[in-house]
Amino acid sequence: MATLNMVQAVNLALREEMERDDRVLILGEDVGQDGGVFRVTEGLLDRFGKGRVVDTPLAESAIVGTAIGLSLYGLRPVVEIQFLGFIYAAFDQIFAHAARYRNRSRGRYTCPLVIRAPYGSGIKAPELHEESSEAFFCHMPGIKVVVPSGPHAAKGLLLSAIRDPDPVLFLEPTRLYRLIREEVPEGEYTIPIGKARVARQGDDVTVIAWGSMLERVMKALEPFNAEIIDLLTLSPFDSETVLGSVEKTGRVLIVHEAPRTCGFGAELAATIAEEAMLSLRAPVLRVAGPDVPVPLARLVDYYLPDAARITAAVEELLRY
Amino acid sequence: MATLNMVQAVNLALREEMERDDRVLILGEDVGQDGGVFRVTEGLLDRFGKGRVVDTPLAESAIVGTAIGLSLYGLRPVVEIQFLGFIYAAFDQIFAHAARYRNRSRGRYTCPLVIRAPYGSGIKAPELHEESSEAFFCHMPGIKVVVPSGPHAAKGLLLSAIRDPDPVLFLEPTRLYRLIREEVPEGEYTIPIGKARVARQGDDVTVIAWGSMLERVMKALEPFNAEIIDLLTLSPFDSETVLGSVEKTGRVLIVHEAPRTCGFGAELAATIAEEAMLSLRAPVLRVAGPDVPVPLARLVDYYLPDAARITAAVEELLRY
Amino acid sequence: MPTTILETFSVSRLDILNPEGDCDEELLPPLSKEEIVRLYELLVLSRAFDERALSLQREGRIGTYPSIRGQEAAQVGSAYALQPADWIFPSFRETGVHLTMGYPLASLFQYWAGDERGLVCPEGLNILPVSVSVGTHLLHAVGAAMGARYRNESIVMAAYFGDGATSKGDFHEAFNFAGVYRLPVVFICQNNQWAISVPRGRQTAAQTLAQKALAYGFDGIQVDGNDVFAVYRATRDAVDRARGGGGPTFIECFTYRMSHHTTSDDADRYRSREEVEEWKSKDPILRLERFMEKRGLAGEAARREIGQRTRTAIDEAVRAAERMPPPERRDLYRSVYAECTPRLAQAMEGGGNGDA
Amino acid sequence: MPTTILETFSVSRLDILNPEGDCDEELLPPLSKEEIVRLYELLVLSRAFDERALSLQREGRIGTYPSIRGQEAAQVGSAYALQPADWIFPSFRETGVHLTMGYPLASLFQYWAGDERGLVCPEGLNILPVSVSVGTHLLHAVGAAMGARYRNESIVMAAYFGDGATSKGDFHEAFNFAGVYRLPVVFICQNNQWAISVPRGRQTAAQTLAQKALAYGFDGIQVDGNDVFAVYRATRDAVDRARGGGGPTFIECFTYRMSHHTTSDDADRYRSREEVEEWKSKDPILRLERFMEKRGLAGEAARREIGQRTRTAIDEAVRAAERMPPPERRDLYRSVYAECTPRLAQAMEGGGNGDA
Ligand SMILES: Cc1ncc(C[n+]2csc(CCOP(=O)(O)OP(=O)(O)O)c2C)c(N)n1
Ligand SMILES: Cc1ncc(C[n+]2csc(CCOP(=O)(O)OP(=O)(O)O)c2C)c(N)n1
Ligand SMILES: [Mg+2]
Ligand SMILES: [Mg+2]
Repeated sequence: MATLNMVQAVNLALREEMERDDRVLILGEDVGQDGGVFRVTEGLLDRFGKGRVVDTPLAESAIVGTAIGLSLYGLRPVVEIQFLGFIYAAFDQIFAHAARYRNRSRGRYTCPLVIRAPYGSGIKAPELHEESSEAFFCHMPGIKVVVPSGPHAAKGLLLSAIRDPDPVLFLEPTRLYRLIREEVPEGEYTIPIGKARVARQGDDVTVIAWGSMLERVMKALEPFNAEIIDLLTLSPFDSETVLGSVEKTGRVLIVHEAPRTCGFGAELAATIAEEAMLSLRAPVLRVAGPDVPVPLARLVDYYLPDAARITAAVEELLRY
Repeated sequence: MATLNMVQAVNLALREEMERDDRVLILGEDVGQDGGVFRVTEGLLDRFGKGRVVDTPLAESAIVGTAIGLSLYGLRPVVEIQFLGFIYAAFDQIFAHAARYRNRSRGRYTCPLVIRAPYGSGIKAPELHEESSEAFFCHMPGIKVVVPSGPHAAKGLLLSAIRDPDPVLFLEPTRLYRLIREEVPEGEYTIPIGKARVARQGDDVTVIAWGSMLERVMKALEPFNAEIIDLLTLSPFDSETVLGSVEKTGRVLIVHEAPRTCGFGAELAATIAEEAMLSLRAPVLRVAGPDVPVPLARLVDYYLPDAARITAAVEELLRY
Repeated sequence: MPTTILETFSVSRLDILNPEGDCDEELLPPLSKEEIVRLYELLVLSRAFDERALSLQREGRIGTYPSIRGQEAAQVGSAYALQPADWIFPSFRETGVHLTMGYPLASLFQYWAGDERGLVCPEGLNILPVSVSVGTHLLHAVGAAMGARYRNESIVMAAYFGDGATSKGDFHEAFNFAGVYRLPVVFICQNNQWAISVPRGRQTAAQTLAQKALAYGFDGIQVDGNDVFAVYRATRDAVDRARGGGGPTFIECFTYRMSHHTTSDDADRYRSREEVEEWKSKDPILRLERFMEKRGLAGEAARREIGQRTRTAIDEAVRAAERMPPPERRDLYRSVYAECTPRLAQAMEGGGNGDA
Repeated sequence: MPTTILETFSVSRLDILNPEGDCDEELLPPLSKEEIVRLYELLVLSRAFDERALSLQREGRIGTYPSIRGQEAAQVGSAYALQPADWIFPSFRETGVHLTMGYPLASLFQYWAGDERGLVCPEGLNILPVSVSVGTHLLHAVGAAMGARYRNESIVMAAYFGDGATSKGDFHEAFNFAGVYRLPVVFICQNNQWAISVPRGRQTAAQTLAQKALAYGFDGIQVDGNDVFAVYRATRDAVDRARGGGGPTFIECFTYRMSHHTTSDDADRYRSREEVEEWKSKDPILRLERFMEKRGLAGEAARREIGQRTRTAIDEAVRAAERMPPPERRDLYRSVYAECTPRLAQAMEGGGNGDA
């Protein structure tokens, strides 16, 4: 079995799925000849040709809107938004259309499409290249949101996303792209959308994270007896796994890099406060990015949740 | 003192502020000759002329983007997005630009602009005319979000919004436009952004609402000893008032018409679970729209939170 | 400044049938008598449907409704040039297109009464749900066209929109993509001179809308949108070109919105009655009637019969629509995803802490 | 199809100084010798800055950097036609514009090293922060132009962008608004033939970018973007027109991105070396040098002195930038709003349950 990083794992998933299903097409800026700015689509143009790996003009709304049309027509487009920070121009297409065609037509027309986007901070890139705005898309009925935390999850989840009958936003944490290598099987395996993974079992505190924060949390909390949940799907999220763990530990920390206010941590905390209140022995804490735009390189270390903040929060929880 | 409905109150605020400050301009679709589709800008074109009340082409991104340029130049544009459901095309301009110019330029350039948008359900209008997507904008550092619940608040808050040095989204609940009349003083009064209003004092339970839900909550809960908080500003919200009340009552219900998942209620619940956990005697409940696109007229009564659901939730809380 | 001229362009206009019912024989498309009478019947049906919808709205039996009065030829003429297998991406003011393609009348009434089920397009037709968000659906036509091309299916996409839509960014992006990939799309703009209260001249400083195609490397043409022959001919040519691999075309149908924007609007606030009067004389149905009279097609008796048939169909459709059982509470949740999320399933069962 | 021609249009191109350094005397704009030498110095400074930035990036002293090599004339020539009071809305590849307007060199290095404070434009100039999001800032120029018009201030807005930006919806909406309101904006596109790996021919099917202005009812012109005189002249004319109330102009500077897209890119993956070689012979600086030689302007000694001055200025700027104290943690919070929200204030003080 090959040891791959996340770029390679996503590339493998795309290649295999395109071989298996000729309805799968790729569209995006620089995804063809260039193989994508992170090289995620490298080699696919050569293998599948221009009809299936389509370099587009520079227009995010059009990339998503065209994918909607392709999917209405019965194809399964996988589009790349070069960085999540450029998806906002496609917000209308995603929310007013991709999310609603099924409902609007009572199932007659559907949008089985995937939007892949590199996201997250910590790569010292220019403005808008390090956004973590996943929460917006979790407030969109009709859309699913998936965030792998490593190469193995990336491949299995991407296959599920492409096969999903509904639109899926698939967020790839850029900081992890080449940071982690894992064994990634060739061929068929899927990881179901909507299921979280208990990344480490533990008893004293439940820590919930996703994407690049998972790696931070795992490292930072080695000395603790913490149950660490890798959420994997944010929408619809796996409340069963979350609530089960909270009932066991009675203490919860949520870690995300997006700004705190109205980040996805808010929904997790609210769900816990609504459905597991009686199990709680301590406040539900969030370690999150502050309510500021992601800063440029020289301030970014103050922005991203780090081991010190994560440990401090867990220690605080354990004092209850 | 005149008794006005919300349309008239907003109109009065605009007129007075345009008289007071010649930096204030209005832009939007049909805001001029037609006076706006809800007549909120009626009479302003005649009074202030085409240079200050500008009918625009049909392009929401341009309306907001142009307002950004006007505000960078030192003016104080107040733009109307005809319905909140059409703001998504301007999402990029709002989030990538209006919200960030101050931060990006370390204060050298700023965007003191107001985006007014009719919003909310219950007017039997076509698709996308009844959205309640306020939560998106509360996850945008750099933006403020204000929601009046009646004519008096509308005028006072709009004056504050126009004078605010930062971009403000000002959401006008369409269901209330002509439903409620209140005494609205002519001339100068402002209601500060960032402060909630205790709409009714009470002891047993804290109920938080805003916009058109406030009216529903007030009516539904007459028989209860509930403290009802009219949030007024969602971002930055008045956590002091909220937490103070929760400490007193120990029970919280949040009511909003937006879909439950990642609605603004999530942030309120999360904040309470984080900062007032020890005062809580019951789970933090949300009565919200379900996770579906706002339906058309024939299903809408099933969508919007109503008196039955609000009362049932309060009764549930009181059982703890 | 003396400089090199790199390119020259022109934009033209097609007129065939004038308001008096006279036509340019050379330009007249090859339509049989039956087809011409059929076109007439579709125009009449469109107008009658519209009138009924307006009166149902006044009676509170349907919701807000956008009249198509004056635009019947633009809609019928263009849709008539399409094949049943072609896909249509309408905005919200294309009732005449629906009717021409054979969309069930009852479904249309049902939809305007606020019931999503009216948008379920019958099998065998592909008319996408109306796009309320102006201009945003053009991209879907482009994507579907890319799909047809990829699958080697000779299906053409027709995207309908108004003059106001030409200002939207998505209009631009859709035209640009269609040009770059030379896709089989026909962009059909009903320039009815108004976008609610904003007149065409303040929507863009371009002399015509048709010339906007020049920015994307394909052809645009203006046609008399009240002339069903001109609209039909221009569309048929564009459809043929698209089907033959010749890429997209932009057709500006120069027409007029005779009524208010919708039943919620009051057009007297912003436009003159004289302007409306002037356009009355250009009525698309009247001129076809005159043409038929001159040619001895569909005399009074035939026309009466058409009127009768139309009314019967509409009456039946209204009855059918109003007989349909209302949607159920569970319909609120059912179609958001292929399978309900746990939270939706819980809400559907009435659970979820006060969820509906 | 025989139809009426409604309008004809053309799009032209301006060339003044050719690669050999010969120029069309009639078209040569009225520039003094000093001004010509100044233009030359600005070109040299731009290139030298660029080279230094590239080497600083290689040494890890600044972050990702987009080279302007090859585009110096398009930037210097256009900016030179502006007044200091005019406002500039740059994209991220306009270093030559900044330098021409007198933006502090040290600030530029500071910005590219990842410090927002480098974007604080000094008083007396109005160069807006670079827009990383392609094409979205054109609307801000339009809005500011509306502001200038409203205030009766004769200030012109210059908006800079690339060929890729012409595909964005905001490009369209900005051009349309500028046309409708006839605003004092000059839209300056550096068509450097590439948007990362996408060549101009696949960005749009239009023969030229300049012709896109036709869709909005104003003029577009293509100029040789490697010809500082042509760029200057076209911009000056456009600026004069804008200032005189004549509305917007679109200038397509036909140039070439000689380097990779940015320091993170590898252009060899997608374009041929021959293409790059071919453009080398069209170098904008070389041809001005040849021109000056022929005219006896700025001989070798003068040029050496210019080189020297330039290097000194750059050295000093790098030193100054690197001497600046790093931003503080509190800078993260300070500028989000005029006044910190309670939550931001708490975070700034290190509170807030584990906030930074
Ligand atoms: C994106 C968007 N913005 C605003 C509206 C509100 N609105 C509905 S129709 C309309 C005018 C449309 O004009 P046009 O495109 O000419 O079509 P017409 O109504 O004339 O058929 C407006 C502004 C909308 N539906 N969508
Ligand atoms: C909206 C947006 N999408 C994608 C990107 C990523 N990106 C940065 S530059 C670029 C190409 C820009 O091409 P062009 O407009 O020709 O400018 P150039 O880089 O050639 O100066 C892309 C795709 C971006 N910055 N903004
Ligand atoms: Mg119109
Ligand atoms: Mg370029």
